[in-house]
Amino acid sequence: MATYTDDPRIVEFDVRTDEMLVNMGPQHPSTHGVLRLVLRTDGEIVSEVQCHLGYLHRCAEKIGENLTPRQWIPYTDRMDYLAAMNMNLGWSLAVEKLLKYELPPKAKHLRVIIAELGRIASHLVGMGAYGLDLGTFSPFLYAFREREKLLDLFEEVCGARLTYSYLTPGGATADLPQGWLQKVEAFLKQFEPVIAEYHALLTTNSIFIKRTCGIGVLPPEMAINYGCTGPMLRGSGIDHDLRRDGEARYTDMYDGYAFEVIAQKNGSYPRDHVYPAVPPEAVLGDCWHRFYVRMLEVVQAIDLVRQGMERYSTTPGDWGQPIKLSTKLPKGEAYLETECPRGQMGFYLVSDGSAIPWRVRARSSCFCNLSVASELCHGCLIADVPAIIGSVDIVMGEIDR
Amino acid sequence: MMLLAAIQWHTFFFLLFSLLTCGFALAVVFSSNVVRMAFFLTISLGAAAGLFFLAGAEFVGAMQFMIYVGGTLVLLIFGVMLTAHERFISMKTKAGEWVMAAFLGGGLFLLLVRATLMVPQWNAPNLQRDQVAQSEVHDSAAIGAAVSAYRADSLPSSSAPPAAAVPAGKSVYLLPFEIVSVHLLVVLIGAGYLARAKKRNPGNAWQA
Amino acid sequence: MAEFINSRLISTLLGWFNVDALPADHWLGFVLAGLVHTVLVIHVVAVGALVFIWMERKVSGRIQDRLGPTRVGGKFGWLQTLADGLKLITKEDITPANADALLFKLAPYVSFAASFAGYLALPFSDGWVGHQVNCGIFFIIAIVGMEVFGVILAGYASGSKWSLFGGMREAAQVVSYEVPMGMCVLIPVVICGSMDLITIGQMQAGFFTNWILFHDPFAFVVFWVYFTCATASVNRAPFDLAEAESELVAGFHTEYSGLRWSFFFMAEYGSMFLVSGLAAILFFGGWNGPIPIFGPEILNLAYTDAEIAAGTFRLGGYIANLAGCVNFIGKAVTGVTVMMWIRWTLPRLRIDQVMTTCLKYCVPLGAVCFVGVVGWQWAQLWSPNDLHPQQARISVRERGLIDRPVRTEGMARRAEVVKKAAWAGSVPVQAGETR
Amino acid sequence: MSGEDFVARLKKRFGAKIAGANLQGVDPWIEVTPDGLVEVGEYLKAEPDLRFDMLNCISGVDYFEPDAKKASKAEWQPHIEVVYHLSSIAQKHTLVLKVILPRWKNNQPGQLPEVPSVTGVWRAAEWHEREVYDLSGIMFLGNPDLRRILCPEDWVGYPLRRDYEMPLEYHGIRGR
Repeated sequence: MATYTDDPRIVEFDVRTDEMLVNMGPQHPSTHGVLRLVLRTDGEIVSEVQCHLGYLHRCAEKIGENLTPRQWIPYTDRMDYLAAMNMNLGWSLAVEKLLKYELPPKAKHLRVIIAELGRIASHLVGMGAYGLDLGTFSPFLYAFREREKLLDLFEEVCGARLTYSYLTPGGATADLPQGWLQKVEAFLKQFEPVIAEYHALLTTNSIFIKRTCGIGVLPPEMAINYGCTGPMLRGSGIDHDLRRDGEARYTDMYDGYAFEVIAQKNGSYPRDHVYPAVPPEAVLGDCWHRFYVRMLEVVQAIDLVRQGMERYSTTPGDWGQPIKLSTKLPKGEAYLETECPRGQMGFYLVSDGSAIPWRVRARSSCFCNLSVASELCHGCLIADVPAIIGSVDIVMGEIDR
Repeated sequence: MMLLAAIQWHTFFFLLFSLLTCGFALAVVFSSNVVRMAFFLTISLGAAAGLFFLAGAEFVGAMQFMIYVGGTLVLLIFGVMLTAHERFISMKTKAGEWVMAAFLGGGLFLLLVRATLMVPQWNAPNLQRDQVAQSEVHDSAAIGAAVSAYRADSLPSSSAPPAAAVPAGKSVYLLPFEIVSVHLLVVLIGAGYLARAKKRNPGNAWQA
Repeated sequence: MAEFINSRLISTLLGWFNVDALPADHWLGFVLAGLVHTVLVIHVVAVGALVFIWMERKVSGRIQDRLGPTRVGGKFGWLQTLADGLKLITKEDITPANADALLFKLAPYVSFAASFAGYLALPFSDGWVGHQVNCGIFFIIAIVGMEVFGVILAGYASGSKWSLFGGMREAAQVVSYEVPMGMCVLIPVVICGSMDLITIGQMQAGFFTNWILFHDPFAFVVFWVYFTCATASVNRAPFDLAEAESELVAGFHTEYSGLRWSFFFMAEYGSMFLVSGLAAILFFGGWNGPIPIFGPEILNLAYTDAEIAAGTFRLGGYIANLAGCVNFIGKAVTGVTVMMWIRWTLPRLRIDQVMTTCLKYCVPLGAVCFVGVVGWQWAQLWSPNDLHPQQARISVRERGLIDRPVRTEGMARRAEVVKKAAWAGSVPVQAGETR
Repeated sequence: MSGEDFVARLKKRFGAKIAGANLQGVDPWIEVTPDGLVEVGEYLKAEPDLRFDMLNCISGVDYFEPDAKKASKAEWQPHIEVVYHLSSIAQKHTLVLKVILPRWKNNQPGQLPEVPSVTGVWRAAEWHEREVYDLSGIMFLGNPDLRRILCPEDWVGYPLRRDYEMPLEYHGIRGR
């Protein structure tokens, strides 16, 4: 049991034990896949965390140099396999940016519906897995009950439940089936009261608050400096969301949609819905706020899907046929970032004029979010390490590509 | 089946528990692995508690279990665990030390045996079997009396009026016993505190 | 029990072959009685563990909005535990390479023995107890404290850093939670004036208002403190640091497999039932049902004191005790279900939060409630227990204490106070008369 | 302010360190010489109206054509580029910096080209530089611990280089 004196430089340890190098992972149940953490601990206090990556590296970028952009779509699914739709969207937008391809308006609304449903599904897994990290099993099953319904909806659209390859450069592989929108509306209607259950189960649960408030506090300037994006950034109070502040090609998908960026602006979160209050122990930028931002984003995504559905059903025109398999890419390069559930996922595309790109690069959001984990875990207890890594909500497929 | 009746169960269990106590006490001495020593000590003291139960003193037996084995030995195992790293685990004792230990141990043992044989009642020939009470119900009244300034082993008869029941000058062992245990507690906590190390916390790389 | 077997059971049996009856204290009766007692107690633990494993799956299923086992053997998948048991027995018991073989093999048995020995003094009904230890509670708390040794040894002997962490955390937690648990257990002892579980149970006979839980507000609060400490000392629910999967994989029993692992499991469920059984006796009146159906007012079947002293057997009394036993097991099982319910809803606490709850919340609360109860009794304040007392409080207390001629001035003074006190019940107690 | 006068402003301030710019493409970029990189970075981060406080991505792009026939047609000489994508949270705009390097240091194969590390300016660079070093074989001077991040520590060769040959076997696993 370490006691903290007022001078942070001196940390007193109860019993002098020599430092121990403890290995957590790569097959550790709480590290969200194959991440190996080497903790330098003194008794229970962790003094340093080293991440060892690369266990899930599949050379997606090297393969990208031999495939045409549409053939590379399945590789983007396997990066962040919990939000595959958003990955496809990112890659399609980057290719369209290089081609300067003009997208029919109906396709934009279709993409908004699909991307926001993908965000809900991804945040559900993030919330459930975070409950697992803190030791409670039930929220995980409640989360997956709802996610299953979402996956059924995706299965109707594109036949797959996890790696969809549905959104392609030029639009999507197929239009939304008949009656699908009514099913989405039915799902959303029964999903909204369930969110109150999740808040009761975790967000306002006193033990959850004790385990997450004030743990892994990420100051705003450190977040920006380490390149953290998405809920990590907004959890530290920075008002930045690519759906509003991103590149023109990405933001005009969302123009006309009423939504507020979920971040604590001058002390309070947006009040467009009834949200549980922020507990007094919560410090801006700690694990609780990151979790809270994700939960509010789910509610925001529901609104966006509803607005998208109205616009989709009222705009005439073609839903966006995919581009030809071997369209020639103009010489040049393009880089575009989109707001994925875990952060900003960027795709960099260099082409030399042929149908096969010269170089393909994927900027992973969790890659930078995880790099700050060692700073956050400094001086915390061993039990806090999964709590912090869980709040970062990493997916190893995206980090190792 | 008749053999069953012939066994004096009471002596059988007495022998069992005493063998356990002494056997594991010796095991503690002869074992080289620190953690095994600690565990054998637990079994030995547990068997000693069994002896108390056998003698019908359930309260003292439970007390022995609770205080000795449950408290002190857990503390001892904590100490062993926190320090039992590669270098300390197995301690080889040199031959010279064995001789010294045997000599000292033997001397003390002989002194002890001599002292026990001098007690008149114990070597009286007619120690009948049934004098040793089976396990008829005792109660904690004696303990209560001892706490309120009475000698536990010789309570005054009921006829004496309560006021006179507190004889002057009778010494009561319980109070010094309490003081010693509190003293032991203070010493242990002090040792724990002294073992703390002041360690400079290397400021995290970001601010430095 | 033994005399009963000798004089009634075997004699009637031999009577059929017109062989003369056995003397009451024949050794055969004692051996059989001993056998019956041990078998009963073993079965309570073993069958209890089997039922609880199945119940845990069902309860967790219901809480997580799913069904739990349904197909294994019959309607509600009740054979699921048998399947688990067979699987565990047939699994290979592996000993890791750098493990300390002797201690590694011994640890599960130490843990199970400690948790099983506690049942010796746990009364299932009035008089139905393995061995009526005069300081029953103290004995159980002392013995259950041994369980921590099994865990420490398992943690150390498994040779891996992670299990050492698990072992150390568990030891720290259980040892520190014994202090508040001891304090909370003291309250019923102070109220009933005796550590003998049977006496405590008998004190709470009659309507449920006689339960110690309703004795006074402090006793009520102490029950909840006791239940938290009990959950912590058995390593369940929010306090299950030792096998915190997310950090230490499976804590101290990571390296165990097969039968050895199931012994740890049985030890956990065994002590869970034991601790909830204690809670039932100490606060919920043990074998006394809310309404005394078999008591003198209604069916008047229960044994009277005179019959108990004489040790005569009566079928009505036996049925009353049987109902008492069902009552006790019902209450203990409700306690276990609440523990399971808490486990599947709350996240886990961190090691230092567990310690803070113990040292900064449970211990002071226990101490305050102790002073409160003693003050409540000393000041003779009204207590719900006096609504319709089954019998005078003093009469059941420490039989030995009342009959013993010894009158220390402290006890004498209290006897006078009792005589005058209103709550002594309608029937004045004459010295020496046994109620 | 448009691309040209932004480049002119940088040239005025850093002179030869700004080695050129390409403003026609979808993503205009500015080329910086290796030695001026850190200085330009600090300037871009410090300037109140620029405020490029977030380094999004560092990528290593290898321009090399193994077979001679295509090599003659390619209109660039073999070289390797390190591309820095920056963005500003406050000002909501983005920028691309490029550093052009020879494929091998003074053209001896096996000597990795060197670039000063920008970890001092943006901490996000630390892991990105380790990845570019690991996959494209570029030495970043000053990176706190330049180790391979995705490939195993003892991997030979730099996979994303165009002339990379998959090893025959690695720890007994057949490569080709």
